[in-house]
Amino acid sequence: MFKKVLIANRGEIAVRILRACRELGLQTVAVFSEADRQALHVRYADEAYLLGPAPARESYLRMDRLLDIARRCEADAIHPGYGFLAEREDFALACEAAGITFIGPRPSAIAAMGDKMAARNTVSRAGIPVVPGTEGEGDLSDEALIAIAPKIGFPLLIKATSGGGGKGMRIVESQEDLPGLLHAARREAEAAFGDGKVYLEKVIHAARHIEFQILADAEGNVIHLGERECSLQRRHQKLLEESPSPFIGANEELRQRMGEVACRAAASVNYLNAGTIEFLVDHDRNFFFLEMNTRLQVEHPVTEMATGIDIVKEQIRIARGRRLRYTQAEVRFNGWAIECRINAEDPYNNFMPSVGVLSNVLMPTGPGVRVDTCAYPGMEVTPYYDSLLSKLITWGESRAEAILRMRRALEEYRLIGVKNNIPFHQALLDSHRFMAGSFDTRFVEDRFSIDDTQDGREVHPEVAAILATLVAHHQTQLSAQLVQRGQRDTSNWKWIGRWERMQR
Amino acid sequence: MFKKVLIANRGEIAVRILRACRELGLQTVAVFSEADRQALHVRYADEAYLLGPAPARESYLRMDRLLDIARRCEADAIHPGYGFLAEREDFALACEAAGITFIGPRPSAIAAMGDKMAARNTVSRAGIPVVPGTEGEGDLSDEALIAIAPKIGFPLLIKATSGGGGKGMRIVESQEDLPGLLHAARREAEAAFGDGKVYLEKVIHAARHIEFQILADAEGNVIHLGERECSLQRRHQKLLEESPSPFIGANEELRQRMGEVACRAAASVNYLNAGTIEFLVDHDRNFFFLEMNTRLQVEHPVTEMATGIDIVKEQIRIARGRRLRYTQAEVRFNGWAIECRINAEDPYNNFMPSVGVLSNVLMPTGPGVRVDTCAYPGMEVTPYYDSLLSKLITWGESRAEAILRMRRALEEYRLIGVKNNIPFHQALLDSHRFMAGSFDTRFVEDRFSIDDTQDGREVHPEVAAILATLVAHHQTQLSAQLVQRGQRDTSNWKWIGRWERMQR
Amino acid sequence: MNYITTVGERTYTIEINDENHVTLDGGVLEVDWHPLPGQPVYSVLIDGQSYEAYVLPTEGGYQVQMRGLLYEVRVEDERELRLRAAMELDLPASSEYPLRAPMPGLVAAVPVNEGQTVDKGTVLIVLESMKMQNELKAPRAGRVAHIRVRAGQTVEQNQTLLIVE
Amino acid sequence: MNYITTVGERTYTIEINDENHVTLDGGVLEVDWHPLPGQPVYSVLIDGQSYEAYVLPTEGGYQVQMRGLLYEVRVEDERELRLRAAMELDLPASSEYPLRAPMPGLVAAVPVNEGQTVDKGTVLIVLESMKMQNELKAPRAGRVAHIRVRAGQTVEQNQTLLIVE
Repeated sequence: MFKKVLIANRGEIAVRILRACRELGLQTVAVFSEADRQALHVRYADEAYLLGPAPARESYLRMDRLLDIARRCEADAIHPGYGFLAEREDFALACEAAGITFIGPRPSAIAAMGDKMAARNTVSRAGIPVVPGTEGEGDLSDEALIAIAPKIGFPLLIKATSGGGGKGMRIVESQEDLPGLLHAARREAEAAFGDGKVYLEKVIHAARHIEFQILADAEGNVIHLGERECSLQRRHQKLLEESPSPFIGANEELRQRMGEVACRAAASVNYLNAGTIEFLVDHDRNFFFLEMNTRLQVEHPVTEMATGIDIVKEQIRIARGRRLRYTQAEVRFNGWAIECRINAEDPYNNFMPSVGVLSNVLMPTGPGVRVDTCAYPGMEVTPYYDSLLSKLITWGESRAEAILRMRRALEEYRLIGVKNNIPFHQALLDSHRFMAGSFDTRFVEDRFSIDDTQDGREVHPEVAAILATLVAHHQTQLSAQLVQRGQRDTSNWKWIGRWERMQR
Repeated sequence: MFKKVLIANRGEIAVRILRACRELGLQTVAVFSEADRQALHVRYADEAYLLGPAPARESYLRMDRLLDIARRCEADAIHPGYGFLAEREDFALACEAAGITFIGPRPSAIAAMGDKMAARNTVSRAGIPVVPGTEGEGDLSDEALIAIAPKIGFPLLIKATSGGGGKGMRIVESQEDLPGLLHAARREAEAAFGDGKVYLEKVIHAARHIEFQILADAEGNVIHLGERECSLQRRHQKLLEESPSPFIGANEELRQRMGEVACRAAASVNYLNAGTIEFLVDHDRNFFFLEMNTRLQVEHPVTEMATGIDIVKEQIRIARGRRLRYTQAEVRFNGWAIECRINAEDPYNNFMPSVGVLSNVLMPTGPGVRVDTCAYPGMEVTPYYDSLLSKLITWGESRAEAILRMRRALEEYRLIGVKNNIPFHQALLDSHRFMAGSFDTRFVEDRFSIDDTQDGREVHPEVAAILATLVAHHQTQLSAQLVQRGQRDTSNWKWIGRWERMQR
Repeated sequence: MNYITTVGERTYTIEINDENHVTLDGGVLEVDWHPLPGQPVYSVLIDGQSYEAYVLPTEGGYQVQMRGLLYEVRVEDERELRLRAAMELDLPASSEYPLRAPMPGLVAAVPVNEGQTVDKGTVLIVLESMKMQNELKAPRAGRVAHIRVRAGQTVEQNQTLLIVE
Repeated sequence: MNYITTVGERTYTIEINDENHVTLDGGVLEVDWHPLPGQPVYSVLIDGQSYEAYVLPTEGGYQVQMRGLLYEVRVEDERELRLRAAMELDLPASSEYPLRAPMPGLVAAVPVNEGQTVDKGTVLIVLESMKMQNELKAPRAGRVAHIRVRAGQTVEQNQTLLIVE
């Protein structure tokens, strides 16, 4: 059984995994790029080694260096986190070859689910419904895709075969737009995955994105930990997730049926460890297999809060060859959990990423609040990696309590120095459709605007006016003092300026 | 039903209560002394009003000003928190007279339980065992107490009749020490409560301090939320609490019996709202009523984590006249919770209080971790109030998991600028007796030393040596540079010095 | 001195009387105003109401972010107001607008050509940063004058990418 | 230059070779040392092992607090070491010790008198602060020289309360 785990990742998820290892008494090894020397995952780990320069392909994607570090420091297991090398069959194989436990599924399952077309074929054969599209048709040319498109019907979706996270994905409304969007999608997929292969898929109207967390052990036991509602997305990036889903709600029969299908889909590729089955659910509660994520999910905490099960610790236990600690009947759902992804993005400026130094951080705390974050005062947010600063999770006995907790937690959260999307979440939580739980995957992009929601809310323009005026007045006075002081002793000018700036 | 709540308190508990109010959609009013203008409770509230100068008797103990503010801002309820006016019958009566809901018990119950001697008499009559002592004997003179003492037997305890929190409390080992210690106890009680009355109580050997949280509604329903283990104390100040108690553990029969007695004790004074029954439990599992705290308890979060019930919200619901939302059978205990009280005290220097500015705060987060705190970067810790900075609470499926989580959370916690007792908790959690759950109320003072525990732990003196040497070397170099710079332009000396200091 | 402060379409006349009082449109308010140390965050009590807000200077004034809402505020004293009124008469309706990189990144595409006329909202540059392709759009209609970068080029924060006339 | 660094009863000879290397008792170690901004906290990687510690200057050296343990460290270069050795020969065994208030508070009691001889651990002053009565004890045996405060008096942090000879 392994004793020392190398975490081949960065950011909040590296910290999350370190915590689980530490709580299980395992030694931890962090790796870092030149941009991350002061990151929390480096400071919290028992050991830490430099991988290379900031760009991911020179650091966090360098399999050779990761395995070399693991060998040198005698790490006998690797946790890949999400993103980077988490869903790379070749990396899992290389770990196996080096005698290092890969904390995740078998390479064959990664491969089977990694090619979206092959995955759809596999689960189809197991009798699981999939969304109509060009699955299983192989690597079709633009011409072939353009010919098939009308049979699927518009609107349809172009998706990257090696895709994930919305990269290389495009919605096509009509036949005329198809050639241009195919080109754009292939270009983006090529840049993101080194693979420009794409396929087409029917768009399900008013679709919900609902996924099931599953756990599978080496003896072939597979259980699910309930669903996560992930329909609130922008550009195919999830923004807010909850468990359970308000769409499934008290419909235990539907939950059980979807959960069984999810377990069957995982079993169809002889799955091991934690994974997620994503479904599209239409208005009439028909559900279709979308894809399987063969890794830990960003939004796993909502399931942890709703079940009390620590998924990362279960991953490690499974990788150590242990039997699942729960049967399906022993998994108990309790209350409601919501996660808001706090990104370094400006919600008032088209969600433009923001970089800079986080000069101050004040985290919300108290009952029912969890924060998974890599942010600390003094942290520099760089343009090299994704913009996720923090995951704010609240739990309540009911959905209403979880929402009210999230509102007060968002109000308390201060992340100074970098623009972030907290105001977006505040507006979203105040919207009637969110409160009613009636939204689909198009809601955020098509029918929600942060500006619209200002109408219904309590506004205080006069307070804003007073505050800005006080700040302006104060700064005018400060400048006047500076000029006077400078006149007395001009040789000190430079130092005064510096000093005054630091006082602000 | 009330809509606006004035919180007649400060510090972490004011923030805790504000959060509950906000999550219930109630308007909140903070009050503050001149020392607390920038405190979180002021910043988080909807409204905030100045009470007076920093000393509590000129601010947080000023009933007249509190009621005046409540009237002026039309607050229709007051939550007293703990300490200050929380257990003052006259304050509860004054609220009632002003038509303001006091979120707490009826004045009569405060009075009945507030006088420790009367309380012991009341519960005795209800058939509840109490610790032998001079309860119910009235206000005895030193001479009378000295005469009775040998009949109770040594060691015995001097306790203040109006007491709480260990003030005016002394352990007496022998008859000779009694006169001097009576004098000291009366002096301290007089200073703390304006009342020098004391009584004697037998010391129970190897005693555990175990308390039960109860909730009671206006219809007379009384339930308990299980026990809290509070034996880890220093100078009668609790330091670490857990729920459940490892001493009761899986002994459901004992838990049920104690819980029933606790509910009976509350019912004997027609109790309303949240309260706590404290028991002393001896080695043979005999338990004795110690006292009832007629208020929210500092350590209430461990019960919240183990039951999922938000006690402060329940307090507010009960005060609004609602029926209890749970029957005793519906209260479900799940997992284990531990709380460490993080105080501004130097564990390496006899727990001397520490004051100053918290220049930086890094809170532990992640699964199973909760922090209830008033600390923020830039906060000034003043000598006017108690030294509680933060309550760190962890939850685990088992006691072992809760302990391991607490260890990693303590390791992560950074409170820079003020000395604090985190190292004490780290040592305590590493001690074998704590891990085994075998400790009593004398353990911390008699058989635990932060220095002893260094023996069994991994030490790194060479790392400490290297770090200190690097810091010393760096400072020597910095001074040398400063002198050189100063020589170039001595007129800038003052500014350089200031600027350099800020760079450090 | 009076300040004329504009929030959206509303204009307020504000006078700072002393440390604890301001006059807002003729009514005196008690104001207890505290900058929090080292942060552009301010705690203010106005007649007992507690507010906390970010106040960030922008080119034309301040952004005030408070209770989940953003307010764009312009603060001018009477002299500045007269000055601006005079200047606006002299200035042409539009002038050059330099499109700057909002963050460091890689230019993924330049979908416009020099001399091309563009509408408000036309994508001028696609900039890749934080694993996302970010579209930088024209803030108003105009003509693309100088394009200073090409696809594949790495750019610094605030670097001018192109000019819209 | 060599430093002679003492931790408890152990003494190390340490040389700072360059930014990334130190020699500890003859063995070279790779050291990646980072002060965290604005804090007396240091992150250090020593041959890959990650440590984070508070390093606080004290009168005689440094307190290093790391992984829940406190280390008292004295750092001297060779010149200082010789100097101290010479000084210790000259100095009398004891000198005056001023008892200072560790925090602001109220003097609750002064249980000793001027001229009284005290043992190590004798309570000299009872200081009330943060609602607690705190006993300030003699750090070593000696004689109470000057008592500068009386019961009931308010004192500032670091104010000298009395002198032990």
